[in-house]
Amino acid sequence: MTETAPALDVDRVLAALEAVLMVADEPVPVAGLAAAVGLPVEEAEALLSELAADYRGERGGRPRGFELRDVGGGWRVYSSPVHADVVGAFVLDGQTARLTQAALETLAIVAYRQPISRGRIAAVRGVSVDGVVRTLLSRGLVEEAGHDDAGGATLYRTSRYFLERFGLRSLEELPPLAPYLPEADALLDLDGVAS
Amino acid sequence: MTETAPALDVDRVLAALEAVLMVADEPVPVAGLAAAVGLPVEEAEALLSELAADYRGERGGRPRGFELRDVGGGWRVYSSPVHADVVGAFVLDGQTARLTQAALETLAIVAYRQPISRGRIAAVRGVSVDGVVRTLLSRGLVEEAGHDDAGGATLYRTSRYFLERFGLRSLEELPPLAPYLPEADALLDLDGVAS
Amino acid sequence: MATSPERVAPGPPAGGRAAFEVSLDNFSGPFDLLLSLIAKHRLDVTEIALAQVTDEFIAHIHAAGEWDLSQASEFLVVAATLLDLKAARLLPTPTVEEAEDLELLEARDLLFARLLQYRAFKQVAAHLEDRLEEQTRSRPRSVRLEPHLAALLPELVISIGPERLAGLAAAALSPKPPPPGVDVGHLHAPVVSVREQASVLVERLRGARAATFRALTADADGVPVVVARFLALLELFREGAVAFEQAGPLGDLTVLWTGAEHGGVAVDDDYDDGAGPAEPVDGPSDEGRTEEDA
Repeated sequence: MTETAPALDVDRVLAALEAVLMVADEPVPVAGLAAAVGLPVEEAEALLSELAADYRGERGGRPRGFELRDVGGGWRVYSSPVHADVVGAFVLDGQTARLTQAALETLAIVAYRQPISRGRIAAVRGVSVDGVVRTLLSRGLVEEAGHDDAGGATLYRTSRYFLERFGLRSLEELPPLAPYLPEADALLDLDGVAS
Repeated sequence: MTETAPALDVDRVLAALEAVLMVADEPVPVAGLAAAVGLPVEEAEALLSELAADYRGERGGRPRGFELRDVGGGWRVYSSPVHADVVGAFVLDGQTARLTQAALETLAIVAYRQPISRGRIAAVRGVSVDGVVRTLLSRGLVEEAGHDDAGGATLYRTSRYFLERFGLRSLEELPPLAPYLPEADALLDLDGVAS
Repeated sequence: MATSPERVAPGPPAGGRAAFEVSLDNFSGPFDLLLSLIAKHRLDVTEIALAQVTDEFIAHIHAAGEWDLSQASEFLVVAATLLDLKAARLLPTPTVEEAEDLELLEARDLLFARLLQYRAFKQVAAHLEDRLEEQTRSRPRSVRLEPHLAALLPELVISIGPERLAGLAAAALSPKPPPPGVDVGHLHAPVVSVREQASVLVERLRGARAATFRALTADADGVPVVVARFLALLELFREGAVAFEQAGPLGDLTVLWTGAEHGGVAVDDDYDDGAGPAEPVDGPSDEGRTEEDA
């Protein structure tokens, strides 16, 4: 903790760190967090450790259902393993071993148009695909492939596991699209579609 | 809060709810949360409200950087708007894409007149709305709602995602349209003016 | 067209508008434009002095130059109503009982009612926008399932092969059919070409020298073809290629070939969609013009 700062300021900085960490999908490097809240890296690191201890119930409050962990390269909030059984049952509820039609269609688009952003996929499918992409990510069929040069949107590609599951040695073994299309040149011009 | 349960049990259930909320990627209906932690719906609801108050800093602790909100048909964790600037620096997503005036007007008409066909929306706006409706569909803000009995035209309604994005628990929370409409008297009085 | 600086332009800049809309400066429809003109003159919608805004409304439409009529028809309806009302005010109206006046009053009330309705939604849309703006300051937690939880999920059963995947991709990437809506195809491009029907008639009449209209249309597939052949005959008559004989009213119409034995006959294609000068019509061309709605 910073010793000179008044309590209110520390509270505010702690809350700002929590806000970022709670909605970040990837571990956030401490340097970035420090810069965002205007603190030296060491102080930010100390505050992050404070938060982690707070969530574990070591600062007077009850143990939380979430944890803040330094996973090498950054900090991320996870669901607490103490409640893994409850969470596991919740996650499994309503889950099926099969991919939905929407998921298969999205997977097909990623396979043939990779790397591609969620916005582009949504433009092709005509519906929001955030949930579906997340499913494909958790299922390991697609993975991130850097960022779009223009807007910085995350790009996705199919994974090695995808190839494995579809019995392909490489993407080149994907069947050509042409025979399945009404006309080869009738393909949507993806560049013309809003992302 | 359940009054009979020992504090430790309540703490454990609160933490279990938190743990489940950490893995949710859409608003979770209270029934689903209640089932996950094995509580009646009313008790689960009370505990969720407790958590929300706790995060707001109304239970003795500091205000957190995150909020628990009941919108769009369920409960979900959000970053606190107080720290929007800091969060915005880290989390890039489609949320910031603005809706055009045309899209907002069309969305308003769908929201208040649903289910409604494109033709009837166009009649209110005075211009064709095909493109705008397509945009709203692709953003997931409106969805199809069957067909008109008479002409068979596709009908549209707002989605649960619409409720969530606009921070509404239900359509009833939309501000009433009546104050925006002139009094019936004013309409009747039209004959007396502009002559 | 230029945007005059004093114009009240509601909403975001024109860049935010999608291309499908009537691009009339920044206005997303006739009501939008009308409301902004009313606001500019600080008029109350219910007491709108129409003459003050009619000219400007018409000027805006005029300035728009070419636009897609199917999109712009509402602008024209509003403009026509405004003009009617303005004209009615300029002319002395001795009695209000006349049917025309009542129609005008109804048209005005309808316009006001629609304008007021639109204004209500526009205002409530502004409210929604504020709300959205406010909500955008919070972001939902939406993270990938942690590996130990993802591991709990049942092993995926993937029941399709690469070929089916290609089929799905092809279907998704192919241009979508236009959304179900009003098919305006029938409003454009005559389904039956008068010029084509003229070709058919020229060939038959050159062979037969004379034929009744009944005989010439006996094989017509539907009323449009009959109409097209009738129009074609009028064109041929104008060119002096045919003459008509009719014994009496409602009697059989006999068509006589009076044109040249060979060569083309100019048939103006006023009726057809294609622009350009009249082209000579031969017998059925060897190019096999079969398209009906080119």
